[in-house]
Amino acid sequence: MNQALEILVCVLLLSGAGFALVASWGLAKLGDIFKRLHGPTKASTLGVGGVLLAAMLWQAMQGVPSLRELLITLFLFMTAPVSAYLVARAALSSDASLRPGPPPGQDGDA
Amino acid sequence: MELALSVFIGTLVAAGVYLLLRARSFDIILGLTLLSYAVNLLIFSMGRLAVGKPPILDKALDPSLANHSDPLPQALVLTAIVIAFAMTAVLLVTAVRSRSDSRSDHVDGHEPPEETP
Amino acid sequence: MAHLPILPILLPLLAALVMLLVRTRRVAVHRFIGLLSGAGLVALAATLAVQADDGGTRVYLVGNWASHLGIALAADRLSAIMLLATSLLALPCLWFATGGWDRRAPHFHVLFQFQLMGLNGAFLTADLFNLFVFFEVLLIASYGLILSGARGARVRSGLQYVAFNITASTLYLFAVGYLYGITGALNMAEVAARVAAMPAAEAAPLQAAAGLLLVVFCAKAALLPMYFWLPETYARSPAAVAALFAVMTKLGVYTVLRVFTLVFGAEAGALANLAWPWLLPLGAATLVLATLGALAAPSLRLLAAYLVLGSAATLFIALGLASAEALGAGLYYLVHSTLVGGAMFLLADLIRRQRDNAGDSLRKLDHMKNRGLLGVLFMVAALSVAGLPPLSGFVGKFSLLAAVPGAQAAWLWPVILFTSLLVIVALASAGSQLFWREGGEPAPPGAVPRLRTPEVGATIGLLGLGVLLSVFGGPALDYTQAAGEQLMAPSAYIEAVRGALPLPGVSP
Amino acid sequence: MKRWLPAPLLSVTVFVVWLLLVASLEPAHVLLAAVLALVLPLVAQRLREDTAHARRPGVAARLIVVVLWDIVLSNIEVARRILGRESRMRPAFVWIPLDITNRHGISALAGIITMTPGTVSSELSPDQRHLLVHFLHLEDADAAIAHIKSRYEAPLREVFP
Amino acid sequence: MLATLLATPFVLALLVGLLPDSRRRAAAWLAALAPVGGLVLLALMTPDVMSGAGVRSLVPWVPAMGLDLSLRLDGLAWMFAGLVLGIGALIVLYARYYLSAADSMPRFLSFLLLFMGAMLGMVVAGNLVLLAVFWELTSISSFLLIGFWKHRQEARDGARMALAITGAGGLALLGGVILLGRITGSYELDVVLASGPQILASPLYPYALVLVLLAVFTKSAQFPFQFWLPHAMAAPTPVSAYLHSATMVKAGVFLLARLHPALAGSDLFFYLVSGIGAITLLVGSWHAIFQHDLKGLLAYSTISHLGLITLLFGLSTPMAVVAGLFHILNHATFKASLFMAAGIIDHETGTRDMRRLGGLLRILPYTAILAIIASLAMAGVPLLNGFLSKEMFFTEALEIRGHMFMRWGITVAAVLAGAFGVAYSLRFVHDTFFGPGPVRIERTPHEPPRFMRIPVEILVILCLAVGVAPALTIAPVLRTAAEGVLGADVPYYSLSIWHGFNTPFIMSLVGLALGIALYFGIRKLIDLYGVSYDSRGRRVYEWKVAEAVRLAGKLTDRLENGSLQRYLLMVVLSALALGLVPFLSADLAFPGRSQPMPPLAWLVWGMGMVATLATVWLHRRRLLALVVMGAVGLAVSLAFVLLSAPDLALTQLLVEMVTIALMLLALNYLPPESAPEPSRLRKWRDAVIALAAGGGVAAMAYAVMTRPFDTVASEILARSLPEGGGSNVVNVILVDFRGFDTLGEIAVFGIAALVVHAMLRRARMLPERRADGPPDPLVIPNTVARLLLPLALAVSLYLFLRGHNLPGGGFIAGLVLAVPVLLQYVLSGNEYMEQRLGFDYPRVIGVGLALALATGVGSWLLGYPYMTSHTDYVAVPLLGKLPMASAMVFDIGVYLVVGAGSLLMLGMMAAVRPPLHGGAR
Amino acid sequence: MIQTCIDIAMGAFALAMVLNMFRLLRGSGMPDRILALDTLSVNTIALLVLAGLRESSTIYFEAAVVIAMLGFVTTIVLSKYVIRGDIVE
Ligand code: NA
Ligand code: NA
Repeated sequence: MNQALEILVCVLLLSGAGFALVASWGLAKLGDIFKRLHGPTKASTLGVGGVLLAAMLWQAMQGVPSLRELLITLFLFMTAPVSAYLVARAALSSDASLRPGPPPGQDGDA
Repeated sequence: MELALSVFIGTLVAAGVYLLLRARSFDIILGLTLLSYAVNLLIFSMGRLAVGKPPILDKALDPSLANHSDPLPQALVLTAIVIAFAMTAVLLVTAVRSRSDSRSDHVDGHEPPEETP
Repeated sequence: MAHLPILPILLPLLAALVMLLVRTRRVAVHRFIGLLSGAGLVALAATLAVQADDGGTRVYLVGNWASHLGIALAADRLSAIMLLATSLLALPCLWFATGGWDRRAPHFHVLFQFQLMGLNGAFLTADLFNLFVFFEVLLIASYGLILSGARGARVRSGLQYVAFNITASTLYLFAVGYLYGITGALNMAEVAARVAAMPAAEAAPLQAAAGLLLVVFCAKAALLPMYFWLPETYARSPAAVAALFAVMTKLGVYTVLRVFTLVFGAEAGALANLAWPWLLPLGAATLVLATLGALAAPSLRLLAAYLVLGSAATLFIALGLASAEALGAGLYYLVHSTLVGGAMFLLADLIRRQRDNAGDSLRKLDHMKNRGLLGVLFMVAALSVAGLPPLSGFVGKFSLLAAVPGAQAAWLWPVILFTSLLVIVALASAGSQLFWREGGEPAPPGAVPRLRTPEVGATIGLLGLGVLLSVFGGPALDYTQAAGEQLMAPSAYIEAVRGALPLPGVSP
Repeated sequence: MKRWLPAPLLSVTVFVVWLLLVASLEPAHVLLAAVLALVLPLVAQRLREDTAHARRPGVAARLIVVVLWDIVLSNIEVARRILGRESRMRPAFVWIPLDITNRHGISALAGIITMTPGTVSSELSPDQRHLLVHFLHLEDADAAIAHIKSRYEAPLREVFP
Repeated sequence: MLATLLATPFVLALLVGLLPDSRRRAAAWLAALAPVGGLVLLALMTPDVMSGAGVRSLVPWVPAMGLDLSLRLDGLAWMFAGLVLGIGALIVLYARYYLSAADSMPRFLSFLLLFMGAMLGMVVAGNLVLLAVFWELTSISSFLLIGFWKHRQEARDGARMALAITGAGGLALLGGVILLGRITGSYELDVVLASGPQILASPLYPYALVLVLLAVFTKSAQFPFQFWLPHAMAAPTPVSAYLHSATMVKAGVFLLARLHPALAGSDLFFYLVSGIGAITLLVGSWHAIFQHDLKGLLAYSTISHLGLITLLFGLSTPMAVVAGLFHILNHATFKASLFMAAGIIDHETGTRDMRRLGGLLRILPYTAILAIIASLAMAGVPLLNGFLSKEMFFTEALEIRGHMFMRWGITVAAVLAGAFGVAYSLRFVHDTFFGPGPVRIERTPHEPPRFMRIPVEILVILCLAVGVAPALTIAPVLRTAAEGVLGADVPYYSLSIWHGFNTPFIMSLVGLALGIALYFGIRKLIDLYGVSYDSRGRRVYEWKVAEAVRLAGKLTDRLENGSLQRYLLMVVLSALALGLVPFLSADLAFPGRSQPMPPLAWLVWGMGMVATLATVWLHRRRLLALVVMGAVGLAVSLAFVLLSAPDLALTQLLVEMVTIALMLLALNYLPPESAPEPSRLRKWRDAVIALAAGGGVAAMAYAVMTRPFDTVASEILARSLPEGGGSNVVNVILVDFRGFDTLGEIAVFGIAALVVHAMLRRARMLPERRADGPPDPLVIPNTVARLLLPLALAVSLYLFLRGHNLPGGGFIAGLVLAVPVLLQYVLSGNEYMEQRLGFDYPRVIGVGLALALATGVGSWLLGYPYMTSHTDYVAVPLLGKLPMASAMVFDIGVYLVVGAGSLLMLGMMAAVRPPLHGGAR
Repeated sequence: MIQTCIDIAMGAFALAMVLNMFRLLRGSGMPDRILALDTLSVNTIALLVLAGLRESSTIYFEAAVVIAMLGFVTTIVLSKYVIRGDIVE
């Protein structure tokens, strides 16, 4: 049982770390800002989330159960999309060529 | 570790001093910010370095420097950070006002005479 | 009475807070509170001075912790002198400002009280880091006093002042950091004891830290090569503020005196008397340059600024001589130059406003209203500043000259005497330009503002204090001499601070 | 009730957050948490124009599970794309027409879109009727729109009517 | 009585000075009271003086410096005091009529009395320092008197020059006095005068002598300092008569007489004093011949007579001293009367130019006769007083022993000077009173008012009386004075008109004949009116002063070029110098107890290093530099976490957020990029300096970090929980051990906010970039941020409450409160926030500070020092025992100040509006 | 085993941060850099949590919460500056 849980913790840890690494790799590698934007938003959710989940599990196994890491997750889930949204807005406004047309049925610039 | 931190502090100082000697108010502010990082790290490190020994007392541990890092420099740095922030704020506002009044962000209030490099 | 040493810090703080809390549109309330606090500070400082005259050092353990654990305040003669000089200067400055400037500068009175809090704290604290904190309190208040209501060139010189001082403060932190890292203490007495016990082989880093400290203090006190910021800043500051700043350079001098007699003084083992060899030549050189600046100054306020600079330089000469006698003379001169330097700025402002177009320019000609009164005041101030008898400047300069030992007299006397002469020339030519020459069209009636009672009263008061200082030159010099002797024997201070015991029985 | 408890959901959140922070269920802390749950939203009220009135907790719960699952999927998907050849990506912008009008709903939708497969919400049109979404890889725009609207917007409209 | 004598002129000067300009007569009466009353007092004291006892008085002033108000009236002082008061009385009378209605009588007389007091003080001073004090006072009051006609350029210049020269002398005197004090151990004249041999034997003697002589020579207008005196003639004539003939210029020779017992008797003294005296004698009398201005002639004549007196004191024999004192008196009488006569002529004709005067014997016969008699006395004609002292001088010149060269030189000089004296006296008389009448004068001259002549008459009568019957008139005075200098050694001498047909008499005759021949010869040879003598001394002085001012200006401008860059560079260089000096001699052995680097530290280190360097590299692109610097801040925070300082890390993170927001707000009003720098050299120079600074700091940091360490902190750690009541030691230090620091710190923070408030309250500034269109409401972020706010409040409260035991505390909590509110500002806009939040932030700051202050004061009530904390466990129903430290109340103060302060700063920065008029930048 | 996993995970996050630094310095646009800084701080959270796990210490927690809750403020402020110039309108 403990062994299994330990393996689970490890899996969570490693997959979280893996996702975060890939996301940052994407940030470094991809060609334009909008492509790059996709990685980090995921990293902050699953990457960090995995680690946090692992941490909670592990602490429970140690006999000091703590749900405080949930808070971090909560805050990250609330804030990460906002960050991404504003960076996207910044990218749109700093480079007009990236901007798509207005929504269908509307004229002029949004 | 001590060497690495020293080098980092030194780099911050070098960067800060270089920027401090620039002619534009904002550059100087950046320089002073870097210098304040440096000085904070320095004061902190003057209590010597310790990993994993926060100065937070634990009933299990003897309250001595063997188990805790030196709290005094930490308290000093806290004060220093706050004061540096206050100073930076005033300096920023002054720089902005000076630029607005003299139409130049040169710290001497006027653009330098054109020189051929 | 037991709390006396902390009151000069808390009283202005309290005054400032009351002003902040009683946010009234009526400036009269702020004026009343400010002046009340100023008067109270004079009384407190005087009481402290009387107390300190028994030769003891009164130690106040803030928070009831032993001095090496917490923060200790210590009041000896030197502190009392500085407090007294500050409060005697501040009250007239404040009164002067009630002539109208305090309406134009937002938060003037609050900032003024904070400035006093910082100054008094710096003079009283016995803790190196706490000194930094009070430095910052007074500096940030001084930024406010310079910048509040400022425009144009004043903002620019304010920017330079702020940037310069932040740099100096950062350097101070470096120095204190190193000192702590080497000695493991912050209380000056504790540091002094530890420095004295330091093996000579490990002196180099300690000496470097002391060197940094010295640079900071000298930058604040405006010593060559770091005084260049001062004249412009002071000349551009509002009169009441510039006058108060006459004590700011003295603060630098004070800190040099305190730290380098206590920590790196005669009893500091391998590092004994570290600073003096630097200070003497630099002080003399600064004095010469400041005097030349005064000679060339195109405006009265700039002239006054150079005179303040010169007075600080003179003090460094006294420090550099490092004898009880010279220190005594220097401290007397310090009080004198603080009061008279302040008066000079106030006077310059009055003169500036009584000349319609030319302001305080020494190049342009103009008519001046109230020439008689201002002329007499200028005369008194000039005599005092130039060190001419019978005013306080003479007593100070004379006692300083008398304290120069034979070996140095050969070059120091010519320097001091010749710069005195140049100051006389500069002041005589400024006075004759301002008061004897007239030119241009007289200002139309109503164009020149009337002299206001607070402004004239404050100026006269400050000059009167200078006169009193000379009349009571005997007791005053006795006091400063005693202070000088106290400084040259720092062990009593060290023992008093280290030996101060907390009251028993408060902690749970 | 409304005056003293303007946002029950928020109050509950505060209550939970406090207990999580102190990591304790002692009566003192529970009491304090309750007090804060009452007080803090009232304080925050000063800065809020409208409050979120969430309904249908069942739908909300189901949506949360769906989203969490989609997050896992999306991560794998995005990781695959990132590690793959960049030239094979077909990124695109799509304006998603919105039926939902509640500000909180829109915000939640935008957040969900950002956290789920290969999409990042990038801009809300000024009239709040369209949401600009960037796709890392888009094959069929209409299908994607329909997917988003049915999978996320529909339940959200129930939660935030 | 002596003190009263001294105080009278000063008191009256003040009273007279306070009179309005219209009260001319009252001023004169009041002013006359000083010399008249003084003379009465002096008369009362005369018996004591004559008896040789003298009068003394002592009031301590600055005893520590040996500087007391010690007064001493001996024979010499008595004679001078009489001179000062006597002539002073006549001058006041004269001035009463001399001054025109345009001049302020009270002001003039007030200055005059001030001078009189200074002069009196100098002569009766019983303490050398006091003497120097009054010495300087005479310089200052004479400055005021010379410049009295302030509208005249030459008056102002003359006054300044006189002050500079005599003031310099005064400073030298101060030096000399201190040296004498060092030699003798006292400044009291009684002691100093009794220590002559000791002084002469001292190695300091030459310095002391030269310094004192500098004072003497400047004040008494001796070569080469003589040039200021003629220019002082720009003063009103009563001033010239009083100061520049009778009294002030005599101060120098008075000092010679005064210190004669102490300083005289060396070869150095002899050569210096008599040599300079002789040169002055010749130079002065020669130049006097070529003056066109009456007063100019008299001034040069005065110079030469002063030279004569100086020469006599230089000779140092008792008889020479007597002769010197005698000539002082004689010169005072005839020269003062001549000046007054010149003043009358000026007054009546409107000119003093001898080229335009002439024939006045017809027009002003009475005045002319008085003046002619006085001139003859000046020329040394027998039966007048000038003759007597001149005879004595000739005798003494011939008596010089042991210095052959000096004897002949001085004898020849004496005869020559005598001849020159005759010549200029002749010119004075001839050109003014004889020959063709006055030309081109504005008014018709009349004899002056009765009372204006009286002073002249009295003085001329004195000249005659002394000249005819010296033994009856002047002998007792002279003897008394001589005793004051020489003590019991006063030699036997006879004051009679006829000593027989001896060498001195022949010399007198030769001089007389030569002088007459010279005057008429010169008139034949050259056009005396065409010669214009320009003072070289003045040119040199003016050139020097102008040059000094110019150089000073150049140097100052060069040093203080208004460049902050230079000022900062100086600080950096000074710090480098003083920081590096100690290591030059020490061998740098690092103890080297370095700890191994944890793997994570490498990351932090690398991140910090790279980001720091990048910040510098990119610094000109400001926004970019700011973003990169964010990574530096993150690295620093991480370093703190890693190295066991969680509180620091938190604070650093939060401050970083607020700082970046502030910087961005500011950046909108600054150029987005730094302008390129003109000089590449400077960049390299700065880089080198920066590297040196960084290297120095790093080396020193490493050296200290690896050193063994003994800190007070171990005790703090041990006592934190039991006595400070908290287990987060950093926080306990902040609110308890070093709570006073924190009080100052939040004061700084609060003041900073107030300063920002004061500077921006009404500021209008043009932003660098203004986005088009209405602000984007940013609906989605806004919704989230508002949802986050109560949660952040909860976190903030949590960090606050547990700060005493775990990381957190008032400051951190305050920022955790401020940052989400800041976010609201960003997302909702300033107006929205002000409507809804609208706190009076300055007052909140006040409340916070007041709380902190009050917590400290609370401990007074229990009899403990300020800020003594009181920790207790309060049992609260249901909640159990809660720790309640008074320090926590203090922390609430911190919390409020930090929260309100940061919001005030941000809010003010945000609320700046563009100018009413003005387009884009 | 857990310790090894934690170490590996920390290594991965550290590497991720290095990559973030690369993007931060490389740019090219301002949004890229803002994004890189944001990602850097998110990865820092994970690193802090892992460090806490590794040393069984709770002192890293507060820093992690604060970054999670308020770290995005920097991102928002910078982005707003890029979008509007004036960050508080
Ligand atoms: Na305490
Ligand atoms: Na704005």
